Amino acid sequence: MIDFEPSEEQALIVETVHAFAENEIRPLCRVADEAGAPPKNVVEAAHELGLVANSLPEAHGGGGERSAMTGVLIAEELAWGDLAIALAILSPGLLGFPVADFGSESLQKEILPGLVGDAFVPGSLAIVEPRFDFDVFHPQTTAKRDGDEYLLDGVKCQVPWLEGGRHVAVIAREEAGLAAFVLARDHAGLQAEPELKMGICGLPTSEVTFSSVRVPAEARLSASDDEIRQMINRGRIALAAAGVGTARASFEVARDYAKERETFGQPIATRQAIAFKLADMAIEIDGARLLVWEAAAALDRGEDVSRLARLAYDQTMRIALTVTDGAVQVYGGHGYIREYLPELHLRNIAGFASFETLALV
Amino acid sequence: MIDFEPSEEQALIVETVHAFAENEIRPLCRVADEAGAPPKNVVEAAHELGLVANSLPEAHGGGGERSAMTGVLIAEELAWGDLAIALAILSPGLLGFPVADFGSESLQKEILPGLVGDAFVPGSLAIVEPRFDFDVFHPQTTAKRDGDEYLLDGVKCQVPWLEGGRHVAVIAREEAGLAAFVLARDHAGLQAEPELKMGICGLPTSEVTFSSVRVPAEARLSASDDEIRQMINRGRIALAAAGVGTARASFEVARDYAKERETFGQPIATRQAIAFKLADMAIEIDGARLLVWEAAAALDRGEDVSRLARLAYDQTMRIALTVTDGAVQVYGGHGYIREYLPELHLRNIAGFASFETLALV
Amino acid sequence: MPIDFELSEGSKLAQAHYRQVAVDQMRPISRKYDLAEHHLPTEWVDYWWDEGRFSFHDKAENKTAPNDGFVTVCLQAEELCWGDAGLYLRMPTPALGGSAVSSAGTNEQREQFMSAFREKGGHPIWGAMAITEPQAGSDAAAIETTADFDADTEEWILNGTKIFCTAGEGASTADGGFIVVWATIDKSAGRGGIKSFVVMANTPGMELIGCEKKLGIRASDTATLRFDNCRVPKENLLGSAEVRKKGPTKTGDKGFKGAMATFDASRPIVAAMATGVGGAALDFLKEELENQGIQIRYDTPPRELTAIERDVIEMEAELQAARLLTWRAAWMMNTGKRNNLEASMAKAKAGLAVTKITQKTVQILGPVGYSKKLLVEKWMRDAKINDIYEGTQQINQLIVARRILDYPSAMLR
Amino acid sequence: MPIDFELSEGSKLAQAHYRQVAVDQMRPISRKYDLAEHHLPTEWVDYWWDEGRFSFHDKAENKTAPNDGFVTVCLQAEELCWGDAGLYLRMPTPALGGSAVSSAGTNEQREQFMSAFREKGGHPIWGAMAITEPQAGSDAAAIETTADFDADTEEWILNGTKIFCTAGEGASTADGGFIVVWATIDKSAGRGGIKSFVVMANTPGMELIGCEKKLGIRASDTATLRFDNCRVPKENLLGSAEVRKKGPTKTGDKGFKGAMATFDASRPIVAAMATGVGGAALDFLKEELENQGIQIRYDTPPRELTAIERDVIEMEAELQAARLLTWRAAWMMNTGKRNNLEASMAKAKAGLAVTKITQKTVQILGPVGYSKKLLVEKWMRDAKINDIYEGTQQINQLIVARRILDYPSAMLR
Repeated sequence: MIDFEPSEEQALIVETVHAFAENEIRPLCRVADEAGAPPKNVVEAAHELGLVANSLPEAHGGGGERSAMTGVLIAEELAWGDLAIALAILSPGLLGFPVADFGSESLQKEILPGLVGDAFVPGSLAIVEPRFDFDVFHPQTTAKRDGDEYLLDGVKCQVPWLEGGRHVAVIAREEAGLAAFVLARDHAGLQAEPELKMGICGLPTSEVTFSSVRVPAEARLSASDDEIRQMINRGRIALAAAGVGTARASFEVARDYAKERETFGQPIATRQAIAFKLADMAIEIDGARLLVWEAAAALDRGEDVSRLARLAYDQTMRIALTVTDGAVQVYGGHGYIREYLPELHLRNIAGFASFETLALV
Repeated sequence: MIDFEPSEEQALIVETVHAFAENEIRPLCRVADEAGAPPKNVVEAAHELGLVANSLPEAHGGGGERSAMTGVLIAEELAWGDLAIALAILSPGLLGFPVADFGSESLQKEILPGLVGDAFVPGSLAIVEPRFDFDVFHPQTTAKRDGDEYLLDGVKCQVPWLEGGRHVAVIAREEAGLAAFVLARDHAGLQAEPELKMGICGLPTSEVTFSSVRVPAEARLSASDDEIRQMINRGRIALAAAGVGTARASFEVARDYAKERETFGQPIATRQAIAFKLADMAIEIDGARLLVWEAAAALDRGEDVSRLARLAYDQTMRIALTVTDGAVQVYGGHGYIREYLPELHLRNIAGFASFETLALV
Repeated sequence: MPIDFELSEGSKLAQAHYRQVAVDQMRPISRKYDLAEHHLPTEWVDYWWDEGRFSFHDKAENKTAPNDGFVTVCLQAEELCWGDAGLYLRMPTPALGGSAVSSAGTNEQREQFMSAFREKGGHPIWGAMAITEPQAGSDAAAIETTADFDADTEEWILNGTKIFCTAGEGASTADGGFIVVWATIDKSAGRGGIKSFVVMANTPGMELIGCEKKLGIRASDTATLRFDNCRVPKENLLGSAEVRKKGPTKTGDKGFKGAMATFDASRPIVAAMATGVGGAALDFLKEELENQGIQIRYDTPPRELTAIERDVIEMEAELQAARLLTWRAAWMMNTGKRNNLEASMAKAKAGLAVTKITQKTVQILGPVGYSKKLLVEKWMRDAKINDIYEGTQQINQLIVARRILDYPSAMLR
Repeated sequence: MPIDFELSEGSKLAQAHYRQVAVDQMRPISRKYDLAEHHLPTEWVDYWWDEGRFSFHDKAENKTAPNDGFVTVCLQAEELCWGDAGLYLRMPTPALGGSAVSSAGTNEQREQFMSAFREKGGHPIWGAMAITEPQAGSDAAAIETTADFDADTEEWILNGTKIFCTAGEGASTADGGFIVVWATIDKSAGRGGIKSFVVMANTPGMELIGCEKKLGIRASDTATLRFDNCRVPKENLLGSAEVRKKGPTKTGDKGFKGAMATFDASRPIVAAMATGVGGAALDFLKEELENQGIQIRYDTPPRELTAIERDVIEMEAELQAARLLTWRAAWMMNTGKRNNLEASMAKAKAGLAVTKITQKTVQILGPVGYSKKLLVEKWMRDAKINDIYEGTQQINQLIVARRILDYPSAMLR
């Protein structure tokens, strides 16, 4: 039956994460952006909340409570604080979820306990490739079976590459379709070059080159082509939620600024051009959130969510660009200055056309 | 050298046509829309102005002053009065220009004097076909050579079909590419069914079926594939100008209404939401007009205008829809009523996605 | 209850039922009554009066009743407007007049005015609401129609003109129906003086001037009514006759606000009507594309798609966003939450989204989209009303803006 | 002259010349000074001072001089911003300060302040204009910086703070340059009291507080300046010291309007700068697509195109519409027509168009569009300034709206 109210447990989680985002993340988002890395203590403090660990299997020390709906609620709140730091905080899931879902017992034992341990251990997932016509379902990175091993070749970019990470998951094209592998970041033949991007600078990423990288057969996850597609849909939904959170943050600062800033003796929020723009932002953000929620609910019911994930992701990308660009306009000259949040939000959102799977639920 | 000022002669023509549009056309646009035909006396009075005849060859009684730039200036002003009536007035050009440019001497003698005579004789050009994926450059109407004759087969729609018309030009696919033919409206095998459309109701059109229609070889115009393409570009530019005129009319009535209509004791034009919408309309109309002019200037220089015609046409289609829809909004409830112009403008503009060559310059 | 997007069994049944009604009863006569403007769509009116209004309950009688009532009302509106929005508005129902009586009337008034709509038999009757005046537009507080109390006869005497009264022809002329008329009993009190009165069909002094010729929803009778010393009994006033003068507190225009609250209930329905029309166009377009062998590739990146594919995906997202906002506003009604903000959000979004969706559908379908051979051009004309009535796009933006900014109306208008 | 869209020979030469400067001098260091924010782009500044500012005249000396001067100024701005908008704004020129001196100054003042910019040799200097204040934003009439006349020394004493002063670092610190500062000499007179003053670089009492860290155009120095009893000679006032009080006529703020008229000249240039950045992105995108074998089919109906093709065609139309509106406003300057409306139209359209074009280019190019390996992401950041400075999008809409409605500013703000 139609219901738009999070469960009591979810409401509590949202409250906790929001407080964390407000008190710990938001104050440092500018610092992270300029430094090109998330503040270590914030990421560690977030890790203590167990946001990812709660969703990893109990057998390996996690909470065993995987829910895409809860995941999108968390992602929105974290990203409301800051998108880059949110993605850093959620990065263990990039490795943990694929391994939990499709890794061999030994791979799970090797990797999962680290992700749920006391120390924060980031994860990496390499999907995007540095081509303008990159299609996530048709990577040019190849995996070839060679006896007991696989040979990986190709170049990935926008791979989260935080300090302290040990493993990276990678999606490649095998003859039969998509295949996923997990290997150590210092594996022979793998080379990572730090990247500079327009936005989400607080999330360090690398261009990762695989030159005839040999991995053992057990490095290959059991995920089928369809399962990898669903994993990518999970990424789209997670990212869309983060986009909604960013747009909401942008809307809120614009709204508050518009009520404070005066011209001709009146707050600019009293002018229809500003007020209506803010109203449209609020409407579109709520609409996009509901699309995200609908997709998450379908995920939790185990359905193929290709269509719903696409609708939610594209809509979020569109409206978040309009919202963040609009917030810059509301701020006027100050919107262009790196002392205020709108330009940061705009830069972060501008990358959504290629943020495939920078987070998972 | 860059110049945006019409010549003195053009300025005089614009002034004359505008006065005609204001005094003769505009007052009857609603009548024409509801009646499904243009007012006879208006079309005849317009014919006396020689707007089309002036551009037809002197050898056959015309003025011999063909200029795409003058043509778009005229089309904008006429359409400012009413799009449907404007298209009716310009309809002799649909037949006259192709015949003048590509007809045999005997065909020219047969047709052109009628078009420039004392009485108004409308023309017809059959291009569009009733399929959602219709592509003007790939018609499914075919022309097959059969000895001294051609065999025409296919269905056309949105063919202007005014009372008193005698001939119709038709574009078909020959083996080598596009080919154009001219035949009598009562030719054997040709069947015309009046159509109902959402808008431009004041321009009667027909769905015209060609069932094994046999025409003599001299019915085929000499136009090459490229020349027919350029003819279609001429149509796009003419139509775009008419679209600009319609949008301008819509903007003006909305502006005037906004200054008159009061809510909360103030004209609604004093509210930013309305005022900014009107400002955007004005800007976009001027921008589109300049694209049309640029394309017309290129036509007059004899260049291939495929690109410029496309830019001008698409931009006009986009902005005219925004403008006319916006005018309905400015009018509020009255915008939905068939007593006021905005809904008529909106219906007329909504067809631009398929108005291929309902006018020529 | 956790977040859930699955309709209840009852809602699903209703959805399927009304879709079938739309297909069987509405679509076949959709064009007919678009062309025959101002003609009563007899087949449809009679069907609804005799069978339609009971058919779902009859059909569902052995099934679980839907326990998310207001969502189901929205589903009914969506499905029937998927059939034909003009015919939907011509249904013999209490409509907005009924909402006003339900929310502001006493039990006795509800019984008196509404019972005829529940009883089987009789002839079709309509309810309607008359607010707008020639000079007032969306500025409801500027109402000039007056209601004066005649203490001798204990009657209210109405004088004024109302326009844009949906279903006003039926409601003013078919015995047993009624119109709720907004009028002021004290002009000096501004909004505080505005009250609503039930005027029964054919009450002397109420004159049907005529119906508007419209862009779309031509099957719907949008009436102009004149009230010339039209007398109604004292008991036909909805709510209290007390006039609260505008004071320093916000409560000065409580009565007016109460009347405006009707819109909190009606706007989600209007939004649902909009998604119905938008859905009609989008469903048709997708079917047409499928017939042409065009598959929408949801798993392909936007920059690899064809222009049509991207259009369709965007239209789907826009429509679904509007639909979910509508369901949220409806769900809040069910759960007793105040939904003023959310109702206006849904209305604003749905009106705009379906205006664009239907316009785009016409464009994509080219000459066939523009022709009256199909219904696509009609859906575009019908859809546009959703951007206009029950508060234009701009009015709903204004309401949303005031709420998110926490501004009183004096600060933002 | 009839309507004509062909550039004069002189304009074409200028266009080609500045494109070459952009390619040779600007693009190679474009990323360097985006990363090295607040570092003086020495190569470029020295090139421009020593050669650049003379190069076109040297080159064109045997050719017909361009007789459509202001269009050529716009072409220069477009081509150099196609090269790099930040570097363009860092050119050692009189810039907006020069426009103010030219339009409001006497011949003596023009000679005194501008001659150093025309002479060969010396070191690079800058002109600038300081209007905005921390609390004033686009509300130029709310200026709080004061200028008091000291009758004893015949000097004006400036006090206040200015922000967002483009080229303010160079203009305030390189001897020989100057800043035109807007200040009020009579607060009670409102706009009528606002005057502009030339403050030479390194005048005591003028302090460079710092430069803004910005989204884009990072090579441009956007300064905050403090004036603390900064004294300038009487002769440095531009225009008359007479204060016209606001009266019932429109002429009350003539001095202020005169100052605002500077924008009628500068807005087409800013619009041209915008189309330069937008053109950079669009040219790159088209080239990239061509490299991938993707041809834009201009003769195919929109509904048959790929999404990218339709995007590109729309971007081209938007850019060209903005460019033609810009040329029109510039042509009006040439011919002495009042272009206040048309200048704001060009600015509003160009700012918005290139914001969208560059954002779309980033999106279409996906991961490579977002990466700093290419300049595309930089163009998006640079482009956005055009929606903001020299009057935001909203300010220009306001100006256009007032003109088309024939409303004074009091009726629409």
